[in-house]
Amino acid sequence: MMLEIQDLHVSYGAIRALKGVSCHVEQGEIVALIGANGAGKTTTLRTISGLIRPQSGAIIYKGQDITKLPPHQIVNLGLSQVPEGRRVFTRMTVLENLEMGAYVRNDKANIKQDIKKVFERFPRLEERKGQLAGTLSGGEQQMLAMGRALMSKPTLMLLDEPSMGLAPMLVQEIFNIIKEINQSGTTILLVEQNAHMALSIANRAYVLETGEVVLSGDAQDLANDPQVKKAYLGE
Amino acid sequence: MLSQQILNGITLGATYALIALGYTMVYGIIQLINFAHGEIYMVGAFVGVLAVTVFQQGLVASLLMAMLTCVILGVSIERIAYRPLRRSTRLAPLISAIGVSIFLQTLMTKLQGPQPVPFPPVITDALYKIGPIEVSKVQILIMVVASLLMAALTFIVKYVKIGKAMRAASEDYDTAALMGINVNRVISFTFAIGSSLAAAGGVLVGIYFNSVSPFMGVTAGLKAFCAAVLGGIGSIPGAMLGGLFLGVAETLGVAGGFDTYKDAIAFSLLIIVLLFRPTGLLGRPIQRKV
Amino acid sequence: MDSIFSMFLNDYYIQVLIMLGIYLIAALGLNIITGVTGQLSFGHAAFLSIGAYTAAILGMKLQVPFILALLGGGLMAALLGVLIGYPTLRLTGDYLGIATLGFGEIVRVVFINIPITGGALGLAGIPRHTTLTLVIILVALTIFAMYRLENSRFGRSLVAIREDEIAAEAMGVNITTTKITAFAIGTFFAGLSGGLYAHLIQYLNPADFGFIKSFEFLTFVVLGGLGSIPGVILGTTVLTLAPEFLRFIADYRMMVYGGLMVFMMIVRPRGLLGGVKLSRILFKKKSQKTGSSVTGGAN
Amino acid sequence: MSKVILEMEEVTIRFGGLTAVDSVSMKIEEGTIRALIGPNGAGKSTIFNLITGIYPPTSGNIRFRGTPINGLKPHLITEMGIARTFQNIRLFGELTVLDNVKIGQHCRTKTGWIGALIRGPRVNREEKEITEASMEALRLMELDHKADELAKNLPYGEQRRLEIARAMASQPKLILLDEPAAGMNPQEKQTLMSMIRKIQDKGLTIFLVEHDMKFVMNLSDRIVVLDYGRKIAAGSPAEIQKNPAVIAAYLGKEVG
Amino acid sequence: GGGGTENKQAEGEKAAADGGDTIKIGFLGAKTGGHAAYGVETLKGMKMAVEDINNAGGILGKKLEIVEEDHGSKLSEGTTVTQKLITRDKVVAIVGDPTTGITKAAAPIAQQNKVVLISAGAVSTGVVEIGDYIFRDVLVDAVGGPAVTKYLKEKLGWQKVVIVTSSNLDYSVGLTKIFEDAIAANGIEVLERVTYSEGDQNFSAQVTKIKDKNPDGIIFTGYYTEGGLFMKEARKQGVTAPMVGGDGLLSDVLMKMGGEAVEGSMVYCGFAADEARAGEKTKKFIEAYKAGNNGALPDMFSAQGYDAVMLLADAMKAANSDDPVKFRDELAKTKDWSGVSGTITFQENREPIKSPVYLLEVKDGKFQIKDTVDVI
Ligand SMILES: Nc1ncnc2c1ncn2[C@@H]1O[C@H](COP(=O)(O)OP(=O)(O)OP(=O)(O)O)[C@@H](O)[C@H]1O
Ligand SMILES: Nc1ncnc2c1ncn2[C@@H]1O[C@H](COP(=O)(O)OP(=O)(O)OP(=O)(O)O)[C@@H](O)[C@H]1O
Ligand SMILES: CC(C)C[C@H](N)C(=O)O
Ligand SMILES: [Mg+2]
Ligand SMILES: [Mg+2]
Repeated sequence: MMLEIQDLHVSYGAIRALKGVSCHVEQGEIVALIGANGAGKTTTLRTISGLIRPQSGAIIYKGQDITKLPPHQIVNLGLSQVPEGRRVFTRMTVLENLEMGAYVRNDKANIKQDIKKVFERFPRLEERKGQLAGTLSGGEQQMLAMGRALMSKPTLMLLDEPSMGLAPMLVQEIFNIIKEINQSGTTILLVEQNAHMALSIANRAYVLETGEVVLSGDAQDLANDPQVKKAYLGE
Repeated sequence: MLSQQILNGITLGATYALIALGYTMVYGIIQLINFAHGEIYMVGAFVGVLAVTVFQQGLVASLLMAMLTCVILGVSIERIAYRPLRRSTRLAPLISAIGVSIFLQTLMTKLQGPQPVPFPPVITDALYKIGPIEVSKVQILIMVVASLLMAALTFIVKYVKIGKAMRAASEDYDTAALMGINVNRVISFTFAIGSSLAAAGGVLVGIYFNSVSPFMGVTAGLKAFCAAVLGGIGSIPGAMLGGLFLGVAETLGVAGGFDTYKDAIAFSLLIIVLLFRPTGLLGRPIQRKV
Repeated sequence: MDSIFSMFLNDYYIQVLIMLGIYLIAALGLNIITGVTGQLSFGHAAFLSIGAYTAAILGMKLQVPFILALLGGGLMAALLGVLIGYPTLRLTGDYLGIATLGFGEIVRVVFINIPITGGALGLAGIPRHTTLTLVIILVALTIFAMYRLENSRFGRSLVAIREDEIAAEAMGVNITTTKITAFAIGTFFAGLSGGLYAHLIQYLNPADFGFIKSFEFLTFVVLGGLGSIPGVILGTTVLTLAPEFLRFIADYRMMVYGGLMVFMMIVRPRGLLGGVKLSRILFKKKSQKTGSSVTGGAN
Repeated sequence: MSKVILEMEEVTIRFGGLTAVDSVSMKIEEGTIRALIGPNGAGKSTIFNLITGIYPPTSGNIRFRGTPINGLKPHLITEMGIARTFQNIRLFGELTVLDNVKIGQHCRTKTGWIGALIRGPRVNREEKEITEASMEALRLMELDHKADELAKNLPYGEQRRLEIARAMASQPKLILLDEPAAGMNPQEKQTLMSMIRKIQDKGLTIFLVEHDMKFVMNLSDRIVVLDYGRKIAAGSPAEIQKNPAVIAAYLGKEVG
Repeated sequence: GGGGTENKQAEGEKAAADGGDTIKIGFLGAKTGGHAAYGVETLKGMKMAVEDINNAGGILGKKLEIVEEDHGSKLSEGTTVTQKLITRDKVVAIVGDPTTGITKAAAPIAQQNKVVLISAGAVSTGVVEIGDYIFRDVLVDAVGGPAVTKYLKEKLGWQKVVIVTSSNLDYSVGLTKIFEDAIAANGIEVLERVTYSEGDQNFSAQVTKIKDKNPDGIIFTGYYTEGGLFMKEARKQGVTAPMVGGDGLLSDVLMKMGGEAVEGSMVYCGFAADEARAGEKTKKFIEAYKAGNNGALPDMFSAQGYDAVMLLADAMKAANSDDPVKFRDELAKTKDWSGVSGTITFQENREPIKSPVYLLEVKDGKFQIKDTVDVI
């Protein structure tokens, strides 16, 4: 097992965001996490990355308890995240942002190579490579955030709404990319509002509601579940 | 006469620049006006005196001792007084910094008295005549050290990995952490560099002006901070430029008969520059994108 | 009234209380600028000095009645507040702070150099008119005014500017005039406080109004709780009385005071009463869910 | 044909060497829903910024109900009757939901600092009206039950709705919505759509940027397509869906 | 607060009456902050005086006690402290502050409360004018400055000078004014006037400005730290003229800061620890001071602090009362009173006449008496 979350409880002051979430991700899988606004998806990802300390519960990554590790050490274990709302480094250029993505790596030559690959995937970023990331359009920033995460060559990638604000063609492209990197060996935990797309590429999925897992199972099955259809697929 | 005055101004400016570099570094990373910086500079100067008098050290060793002490001091201050406040309002660490600065000032007064002490002669000063201008060895030393430090800093921030990490951390701690950056270490490192610069400044200024006092950090710190802002806070060449600009302007102000308004010159210039370039001479303009 | 006070309190305590009141008025003035509107001012003491000198000179040289002289001091400070505010308030954040600091130092240097203020020799012989009764009344009026300002359409526009200038502008708030109005109000109270100070201390010297004093006011406001009227009152009270209470440790007093500042800030990063609103205390509305953010990025 | 409420004429803006919006012209009729679509970085948000006065155009004219507005300060434009939401949410986080909306009414109310101090009956009346109108706007966006929460504590989708409520409170004639459905699930998008229809029913004109094609196609009367700052197409949803240039640049495939 | 006055007085008398065995004298001065050095010295002198008095049995059958309070060199705190000393500690007299600035701020409070205030250091103008309870036991600049100027012209033959002023220091600005008048009266030419601010460390611009003027001397009206640093820079740039100044320069720190550069600098003041020529009383004082301070010599502030307490004690004895309203009158009558710091007479306006003026010169790193100038 790659990642296992056991009975996670998280609060923001008086607000209880997660009330005992348990789930797991197997090596090589794409696992989708879906749910309404405020269900606790982002909170789950941020807790995994060590940005939020849980009240209780444990996070086991490749057999190691990482619940109490600081975020930078978690990243060093091969676990990277595309955060919600892009969070690019606005006062750094596009190119520098990508370099930051490769911060944990030391293979200079390959880094150059990988930047090229990112530019191939998102030609728009190459056109803008000297521009300050803060002045990019919303979608361009989203591409950059994705590109930056790819630069770290993670073992497990956490994606928080990677398709938000992207043009339809790019949404397609993003999901293709996710599939592709998954095939090349990266395990993926995906949070998406675009449940339709998410379920179509995922192996398994969890449905989160007000801080609790209410449904889980095979992605295909869930996509056909009438309850899910009604609540999350808008059908 | 004028050229001599300009040289006077440049030397004064170089001392401002030395302190301003530290301000700008710390500000650049954690957006904190570290008002205790002037006090670190003051402590550095006293350690320098101590090294020379009590431990009988030469210039280089004293400089290193002062820098090392201040690195420890600066890093501890960050640990104790700023780190717990990292995620609160921007003004909270500012107040904490003022508290630290009051503390250090009174502590130093307690330890060594309110009186200034002279800096013992560690190097034999000599005067060189270049045409109509006279330059002293100490003046040259200050200018050389300031330029070297600036070059070194620029190199670190621009080309060394931790320098880039500093810039990333300065924008967004969480996202920087998500890149694998140890934000605490980066910030400690920033304080270490900033404080060692302040210490070096303290020792050199002590030698040049020949006096060290518990209150020396107050005005010097303020002027240096102005210099940093004038040059564009966060910008390393900006700090240098701002320092020199201020030093020369003040000196020429005195030479031109505005000596009673000397202390207003720096600030008037500052306000005028800010009105035309709201982020200082070399500061990047703020981009508005919504 | 004052004689009643001096039956119960000796003049030392009265002096300390008057001083506290004077600082309260100034701190509440700074609060509307920095706490409510979010505009950093490092030059508050300068406005105090403008009010102090104006009131003193009006009274001594032009025989203006005390209350009118006080008002004159406040208005003069507000006028200069507008004059300096107009060009500088378009600066943001720390740049504004440093510009106001610069302005404060310029004012001090000017006061050292112009003859009417007595220059560096100071202005002596100001009659003592400031009484505890008057200060209590003025503090009450100031609190009342601040409370009303804050809980109004005007007050909301101030907070909007603090929270997001671009959004505030998009809601139709005229940023420039609103900021300047806030600045004028804040500096008016600084000037008023200065006038009271002049007629209490009876001697003015520019050295007394340096940037250190400005930072003192900022400390009152931040440590009390930015934007919170009860917070500012508590912060000012604690920090004004602390040095008096700390007298027993004599020489270590300021050292402890500095340490205390750091300690209090760390223990209550949002200030002693950060987020506490007077209206909520007064009307015991259902308490707000503030849910302090555990994380939340740097920006 | 109804009246034109907003007219753009050859509007251009350059950032350094980059032409973000390149002589774009369009007319929006009163009471309609107009969508602006295009690839990421096409210049859609920039057009919103030009209309609301965040940037002055490098060249060209913008007219609102016949009056030129280019170069005017944002607050004056709001006063004239244009409101907007932001692609990156910009709420007043430390204020309550209700107070956020109250600020929306700033330009429709008068009380200044003097009024606030004296607080006469007129002021009290106005304050009451502000509260009532704000609650009304919150009810419209189904947020009235959260009136006392701090804006920053709302979940994303609700924050987006609050932005719309706040914009509505300024009683605009024209409302600009920048990706209002981003970050919402299909269910929530449905709700939002009906809310936008309700806004239209109140007689407002809506100008909308959105990447969710189902949302756009269902809602808008006419669509303008932008690519690299240029207008590449305009027409009804049906026309746009079939436009090969639009498919190539933006849609990728026909949607429907 | 008009109504409160009677009340206060009543309290004051009560305290004096049943305070019983002690008479309290307040010390107003800095023990921390920029002026701490003066405050500390003043206090030392005061304590020695109190000890001497108490050892001799006290006055009016009571012991003398000092209430010390630190205002940290801050003006507004100075007033609070004054208020506290008077109303809470019920002192009958205050000695201090050693600086003109804070004395001016504290004096109105003492005056209103009818408590005697005697400064042991304020030498500038505008102090005793504040009221009839305000005294000082110093050589005032208005007397010392002109006397020294005359000496410079007549004995040293100075024709042209430059004047250096600390523009934000009340003492310095005041002294400069006195010198300017005296210089004009003596027909000396002022070649250049330059200023600096308190705490400055850099004087290169000012020195460059006077460098080529070739003055006979430099009139320096500021404090010693800056004086030492100024001369250091002057010598570095090749200026050879000596410096002359008032008691602001009187401290060993001058030599510490200036080293070689202040050799030949001159300082005038109302007291110097001149062991060779000192009278019996002064000698005893110097000995006692040295014994208590590891052999260090007393300065003007300690001597004047000592005298201030002695003056008060004598006035109380003469009035046979420790009520300030009464002993104030006796204090004002002081004439040809000889203390450790010299002979003092209070004029009609309470301004002291102290003779002689000591003109000290720095020689071999020490203040040595160059001459004494009589003022009467
Ligand atoms: N910093 C915070 N402070 C207080 N409450 C918060 C904070 N962040 C999130 N919450 C609350 O925690 C709950 C879970 O939020 P979270 O962001 O994890 O939801 P989500 O599933 O990611 O929603 P969305 O789809 O809108 O992104 C919500 O009720 C939210 O309001
Ligand atoms: N202030 C600026 N400085 C430089 N370039 C800018 C600036 N603002 C916008 N741009 C550039 O202009 C282009 C248009 O940006 P805009 O935000 O309008 O795109 P958009 O159409 O809204 O895209 P998205 O759908 O991704 O939000 C982008 O390529 C962006 O990088
Ligand atoms: C400490 C002294 C040098 C002060 C000076 N005598 C004055 O009157 O202010
Ligand atoms: Mg989320
Ligand atoms: Mg956009």
